[in-house]
Amino acid sequence: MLEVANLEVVYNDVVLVLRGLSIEVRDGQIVALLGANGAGKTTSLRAITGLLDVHEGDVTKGHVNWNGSRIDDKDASHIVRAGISQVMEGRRVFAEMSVDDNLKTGAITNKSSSSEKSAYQRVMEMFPALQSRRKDSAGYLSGGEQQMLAIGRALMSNPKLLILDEPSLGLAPMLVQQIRDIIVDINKQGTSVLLIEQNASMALSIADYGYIMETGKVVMNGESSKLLGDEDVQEFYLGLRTEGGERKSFKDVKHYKRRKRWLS
Amino acid sequence: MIAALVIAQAVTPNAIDKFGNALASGIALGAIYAILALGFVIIFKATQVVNFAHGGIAAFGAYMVVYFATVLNVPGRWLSFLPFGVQWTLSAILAILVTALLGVIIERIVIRPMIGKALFAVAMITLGVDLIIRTITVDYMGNQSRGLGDPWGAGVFVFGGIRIAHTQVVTVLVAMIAVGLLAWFFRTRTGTAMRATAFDQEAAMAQGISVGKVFAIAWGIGAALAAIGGIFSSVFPRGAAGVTPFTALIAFRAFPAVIIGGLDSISGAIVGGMLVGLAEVFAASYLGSVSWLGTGFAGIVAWLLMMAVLLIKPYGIFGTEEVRRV
Amino acid sequence: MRGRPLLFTSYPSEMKLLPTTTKRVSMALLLVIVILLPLHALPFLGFLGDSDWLLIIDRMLVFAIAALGLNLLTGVAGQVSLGHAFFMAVGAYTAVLLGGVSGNTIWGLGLPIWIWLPAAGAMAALVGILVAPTAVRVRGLYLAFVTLGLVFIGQYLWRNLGRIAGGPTTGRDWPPLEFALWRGDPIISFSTDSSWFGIEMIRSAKTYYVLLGLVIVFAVLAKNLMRTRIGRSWASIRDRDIAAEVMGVAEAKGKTQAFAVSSFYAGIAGALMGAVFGRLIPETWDLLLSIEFIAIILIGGAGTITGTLLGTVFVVMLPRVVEELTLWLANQAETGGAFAWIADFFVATGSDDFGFISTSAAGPGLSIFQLNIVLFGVLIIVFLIAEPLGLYGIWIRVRNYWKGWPFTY
Amino acid sequence: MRKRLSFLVMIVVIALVAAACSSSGDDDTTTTADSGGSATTTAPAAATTTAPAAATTTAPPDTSGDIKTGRGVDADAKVITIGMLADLTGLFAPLVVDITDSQLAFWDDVNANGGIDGWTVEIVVEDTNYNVEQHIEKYEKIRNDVLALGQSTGSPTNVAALPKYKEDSMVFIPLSWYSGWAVPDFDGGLAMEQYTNYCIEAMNVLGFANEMGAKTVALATFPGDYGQDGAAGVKKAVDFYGMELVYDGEAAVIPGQDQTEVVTGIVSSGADWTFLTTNPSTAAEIIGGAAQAGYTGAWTGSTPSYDFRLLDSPVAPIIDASYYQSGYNVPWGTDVPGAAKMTEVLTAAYPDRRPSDAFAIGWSYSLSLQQAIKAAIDSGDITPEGFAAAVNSLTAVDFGGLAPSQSYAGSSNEFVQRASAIYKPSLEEYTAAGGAEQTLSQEGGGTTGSTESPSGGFFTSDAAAAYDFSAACYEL
Repeated sequence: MLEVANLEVVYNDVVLVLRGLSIEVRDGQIVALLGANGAGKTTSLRAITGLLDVHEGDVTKGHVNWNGSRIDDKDASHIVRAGISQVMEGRRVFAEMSVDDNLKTGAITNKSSSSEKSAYQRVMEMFPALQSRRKDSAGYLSGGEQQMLAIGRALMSNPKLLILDEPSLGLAPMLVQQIRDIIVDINKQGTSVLLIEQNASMALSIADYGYIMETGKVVMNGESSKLLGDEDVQEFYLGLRTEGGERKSFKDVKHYKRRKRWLS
Repeated sequence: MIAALVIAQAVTPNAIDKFGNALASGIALGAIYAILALGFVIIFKATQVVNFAHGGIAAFGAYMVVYFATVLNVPGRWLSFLPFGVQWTLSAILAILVTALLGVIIERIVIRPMIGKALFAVAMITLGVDLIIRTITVDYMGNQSRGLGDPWGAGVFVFGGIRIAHTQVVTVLVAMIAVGLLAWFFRTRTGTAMRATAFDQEAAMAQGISVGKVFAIAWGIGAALAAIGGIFSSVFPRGAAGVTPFTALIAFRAFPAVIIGGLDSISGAIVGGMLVGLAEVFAASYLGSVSWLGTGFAGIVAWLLMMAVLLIKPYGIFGTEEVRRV
Repeated sequence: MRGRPLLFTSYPSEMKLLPTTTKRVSMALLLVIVILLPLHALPFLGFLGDSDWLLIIDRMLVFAIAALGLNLLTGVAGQVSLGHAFFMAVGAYTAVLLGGVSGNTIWGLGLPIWIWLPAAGAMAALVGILVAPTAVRVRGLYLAFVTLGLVFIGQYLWRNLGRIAGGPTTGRDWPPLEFALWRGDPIISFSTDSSWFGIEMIRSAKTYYVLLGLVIVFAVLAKNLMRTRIGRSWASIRDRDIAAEVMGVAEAKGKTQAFAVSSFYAGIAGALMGAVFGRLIPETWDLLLSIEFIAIILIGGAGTITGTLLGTVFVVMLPRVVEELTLWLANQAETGGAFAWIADFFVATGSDDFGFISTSAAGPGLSIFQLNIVLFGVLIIVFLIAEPLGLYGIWIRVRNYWKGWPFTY
Repeated sequence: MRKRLSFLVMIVVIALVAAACSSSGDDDTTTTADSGGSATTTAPAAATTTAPAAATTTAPPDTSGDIKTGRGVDADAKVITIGMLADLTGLFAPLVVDITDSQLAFWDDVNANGGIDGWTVEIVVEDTNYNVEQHIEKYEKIRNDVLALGQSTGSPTNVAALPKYKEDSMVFIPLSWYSGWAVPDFDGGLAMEQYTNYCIEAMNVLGFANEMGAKTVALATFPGDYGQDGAAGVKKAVDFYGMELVYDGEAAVIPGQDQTEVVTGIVSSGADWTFLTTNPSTAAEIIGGAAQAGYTGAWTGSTPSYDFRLLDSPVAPIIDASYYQSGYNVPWGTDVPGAAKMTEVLTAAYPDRRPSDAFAIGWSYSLSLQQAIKAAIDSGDITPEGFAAAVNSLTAVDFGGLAPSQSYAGSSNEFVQRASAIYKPSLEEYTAAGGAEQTLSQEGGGTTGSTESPSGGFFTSDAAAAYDFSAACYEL
C-alpha cells in the first residue's frame, strides 16, 4: 500500500509546490489523481519515485510510505527495486536505442535472468505491435507504439505499483481507448495503478478511487462513481454543463473561482 | 598551394619510404589521440562533464606504471617465473586499474555533488582536480622524467626503408583491443544502462538505473583509457624519456580530435583521433621545410582542421545536433 | 516611497544604476576604501599599500577589465569563450606596435597613450567581429573549443611575428603608463616614484589610480550596456536564441556586438598588462590565462558586475593569500605560537614528525610552493561545490536571508 | 546543505591524506621540491613587510662601525639576506630543484661553521614558476629585503625584471647562460654570470666534433634566447671550421609539440653530428625518433639538454653509443679538490637523494657568491652598490676544480668564460653503481654515469678562443 501523508515539497529552497498532499493507493486498486496544469501532479509523482533531486526539489514535511516503510528519502533505483515503477509524462523512450534495449533498461533491477525473460514474454504478449519492431530504433516508432513501449519498459521490473503520468497525452481517441484497456488489463494481472491524468473521464471510468488536486493539495476525493456524479467535477473536469446548457459568462467564472476556494 | 608542395615532394626518390614512415607514425600517434579522445567522450557523454583533468589522469596512469613496474616491482616480485614482458604487462594493467579507481574517486567526491550544475562550473572543478593530481604525483614521483621500463625498448621493425617501432605496433594493437572491449561492454546490461543514462538521465533513473553507479563506471572507464593514452605517449620513440610533469599536456593535443569527431560520439573520437594524428605527422613531414609557414606549424594543424570541420559540420563529423526549437 | 527599498514604482527606477539608498551609501563607502588603499591609511589593511601587494592589485585591476568583457560575452550573451587570452594579445600587440620603441629586430612607432590604448581595444574588437560569424554557426561547447583553438593559433602567430611580439620566450618592452601629447617627454608619468599633491607615492600606487579609474569607467559602461536594449537582447540570445530571433532580436547582430565589445575590453586589458609589467613574452597569452578568466566569472557569478569584480579579487589574490597562510602555518609550527597545535598537525618539522607540508629541505611531503598550488585547486573545488552560483550567489543568499527574516521564504 | 558540507569535508580530507601519503613512503624516489625549508624559516620576515614601502633604495645606508650597510643587511645581528627566485614548479623545475637544494645546503653549512667572517647568510626562496609576471611579483615581494639574488631562473624572467634590478643595483646570478649576461652594456654589470654561455659552449662542442672528424652538422633548438643563442654559436663555428650545416632547425623545436618535423629534418640530412638546444625530455624524443628512423650520427646538446636520468630510459643505449655530453662544470663523482666538501655536505643533508650533476651547479653558484660577499665585507661596503662594485672587481673566483675559475673584471672579451668540457655518458658505469637505485649516501656517493672526458678536461676550442666577444650572439 502506498501512503502519501501531508507531503510538502519545495523547489530551489523557495517554490512551495505541494502543500500537505495526502493520498493512498491500496493494493489491487486503480487510483486516479486528477488536476489541472500546475496543480502539482507530476511533483507528487517525483516525490513518490525519488526524482525530486534532479529538479532541486526537497520534501520539507510529511512522508511517503510504501508497505509500511518510508521511501521519500530513498533514491530512485531503490524505489524501483521496492516495486514501484513509473511511466513518465511524454513517454521518454530512449530514441537512439532499439526496442529490445529499451526493455532491457526496464529490467535493470531484475535479479534473475528468468524473471527478466518472463517479464519480456508478458510485455510481448500484451503489446503484439512491439513484437515485429524489436530491433528497430525506438525513435522510429509511432506515438502510440512509443507509449506502449514506455508502459512495457515499466512493466519489465515486475512492479507491484505502476504509476502512469498522463498516458493519454497527445494520443488519438482510439489509442486512448487502447491504453485504457491495457491499464485495466495490467491491474487485473495484480498490479496496483496510480493514474495521473488530465483526462478525467477516461481516468475515472476505470479507477476505483479518485483524488482531485489543486495548487498543491487534494481538494476532493472519493470513490470514482461519487466523483463522477459530483456537480463540480462534472463541470470543471468533465466538461459537462449542468446549468441548462447555457454558455457561462465571465461572472460565472468568477463564481466558479469562489466556489473552488470554498471547496478546499 | 600546400597541395602542390606535397605533390612536389611525393615524386622525390625516397617518396614511398617517407610516405610509409609518416603513415605508420601518424597511425600510432592517431591511436594515442583516439584513446584519449575516447575516454574524454565517454565521460562527457555519460556525465556531461568536460574533463580538464584528463591529461593529469593520463600522466598519473603512466606514473603508476613507473611505480609498479620499476619501483615496487609489483606484481612481478611474486611472479618472477613469468617472462619479463608478462610481468610488465601485469604492472601496466594494475596501473590502469588504479587509475580507473582514481576516476571513480574523483567522480564520487567532486563530480557527484555537481550533478545538474552548470557545465562550465563542473569543468572548472575538473581543472582544480587537475592541479591537485599533477602536483601531488609530481611531488611523489619527482620532477625528472621517469622511464616506464617497458619490454619493447627502442626495438624497430625494418621493412626496407620503412621503419616501425615495436611500441607503435603495440600502441595500435592495444587501442584496437580497447575499442573492441568497449564495443562489447556497451552491449552488456551495464553498458545498456550507461547508454540509456547518456540519452536521458531522468528517464534512466525512473527505470531504476542507479545513475550514480553509471557515472562512476563512466569515470572509471574514461580514466582507464586516459591511463592507456598516457602510458603509450610515454614510451619510445615519442616519449623516449618516459613520463614527465609535462606528459599531461598531451590531453590538450587530443582536444581537437574530440571536437572533430563530435563531442558525444564514440566512433567520432576514433575517427577524429586518427585524423588529427595523421594530419600532424604529415604536416610535420611534408610542410616542415616550407619556410614561410614559420616554426611549429604542425602544432596548429589539428586546430585548423577542427575549425574547418566545424564550419561545415557545426557539431563535428558524428556529433548529435542540438535540437533547436522555439 | 522612502524607506521601502524593494518598492519600485516604475521599470526605469528599478533599472537605475544605484536604486536604493543603502546601495548609494555602500558604494560611497567602497569608493573611499579603494581610494585610501595605496596610502597605508586603512586600518588593518594598510599592508595592501606595500609595493608588492600593490603590484598584484594592479594586475587584479587589469584582469578586472578583461573579466568584465568576458562577463558581457559569456555571462550576459551566453557565448562561452576560451579565447580571451587571444583577444588580449591582439590588444597588447597593437599597443606595443603603436606605442613601443623600435629596435634592430622589432617595430614600434612610439606614439602616445591616447593613441595606443584606444587602438588596442579597437583592433581587438575588429578581430572579435571577424570571429563572431563562427559563433553564429557553432554553438555551446563547440564554440568554446573553437575559441580555444584561437589561443593555440595565436601562440603560433606571436611566436612567428618576432618583429611585433619580440623573440619567442624573450618578448619585448611595452610602453609605460605615461601621458604625452606626442612623441617625446611625458607630461604626466604614472610609472615613476614621485609625489602627487604633496603625497609621496610609489609608481604602483599611481598605476593603481589610473587603472582604478579605468575599471570604474568600464564597469559603469558594462552596467549600462546590460540594463539597456543591447544588454537585454544579448540576454535573450543567451536564454533562448531562437525565441529571441522570433521576437525580432537579430541573433547574428547580437552575437557580433557581444564579441566586439568583449574583445574591446580584452584588448584594453592586454595593452595595460604590458604597461604594468613592462615586458611580456609571447608565451604569456596561453590557455591558462583564458581559463583564469572563465574561473573569475564562474567563481564570481556569471552575468553580474559585482560578481565579476568579486571573482577577480578571489582568483588573483588567492595564491598570495594562500602563500601567506602556509608561511604563517610553518612559522607557527616552528616558533610555537598560539595556534602551534594546528600548525603542527599540518607541518612536518622533523623527519619523523607527522604532517602534510615539509619545512626542512630534506623532509618529505609537499613543499610550500606545491602546497600553494594544491590549496588553490582545493579552494576552487570546494568553492564551486558549496556555491555553484558563485560569490554573488552567496551575497544574494545572505541578503535574502535577512530580507525574509524570520521567514524562510 | 548538510550533504554538500560533508562532501567538502571529504574533499579536503582526501586531498590532505593524499598529500600525507606522498610524505610517508618516499624512499628512493625523492627528488621533491622541498627546498621550501629555509624559505619558511626566513620568509616571514619577507612576508610581513608591513612597514610603509618607503622604497629602501632611497633609504639612507646604515653605518655601523666602519662597515657601510644597506638593504638586506642587518648590521647589528650581522645577518645578510640573499634572495632566490627559483623555478620550483615550472618548465625547468627538474633542473632548478637540485640546484636550489644544493645552494641551501651550502649556506646551512657555511652558517653552521661561523658564516663569512662572522656574518650569517640567510636565504629567502620564492617560486617563480618560470613565469614572467610571477617572477616580477615575487621580486617586488623581496626586493626591499635582500642584498642580492643568489639565483634567478630563466632568461625571459630576468630580462623582464632587468630594469628593476638596475634601479635597485641588484646583483643577481642568472640561472641562464645567455651570452648577453657577459655584456655590461646589457646587464648593467649586475649579472654574475657563471661559466661560459650557450653561444661559446656550442663553439666548443663543434670544435670537439671537428676533432672527431665531423664534416656535416645538423642543428635543432628551442625558439628564444636559449636555443637561438646556441644556434648562433653553432653557425659561427661551422663557418670557422669550414663544416657544412646540412639541417638548420633553429627555433624549430616547440616544447610540448610533436617533434616529427625536426626528426625528419635531421634524419634526411644524414648529418655526422647533431647539436640540440632543448630540455632532456624533448632531446630524448628527438633522439628516439631519429633512432627509429635509422639515424646513426653523433649527438650533443647544450648542458641543460641532457640529464643523466635518460640513462634509465629506452634511449640509454643510443646515448651510451653516440651522445657526447657538454658540461660547464665537472659531473658528479669527479675527483677534484672542491668536490670532496660538496659531497660531504650534500650527503649529510640529503642522504636519500639521487646524485645529480646539477648539484655542482648550485654549489659553485654559492661558492662565487660567498667570495663576492667576502670581497664586499673586506672592502667595508655592503650596500647594494658596494656589493656590485665588489663583484665587478673579482678577477679569479675559485671553484676548487669544479669549474674553470671565473673573472668579472675588465671588458667582456677579457672576462668571458671560454672553457667548457665534453663528457661521455657510460651506461655500464652507471648501471654498475646501481643505476636509478643510487643514493648520495652509498659508497663513493654514486655516479651520474659521466666521468670520462674525451675532450681532456676543460678546453677552449679554436673557434671560441678566436671569437671576439663584444656583444650577445643572439640579440633580444
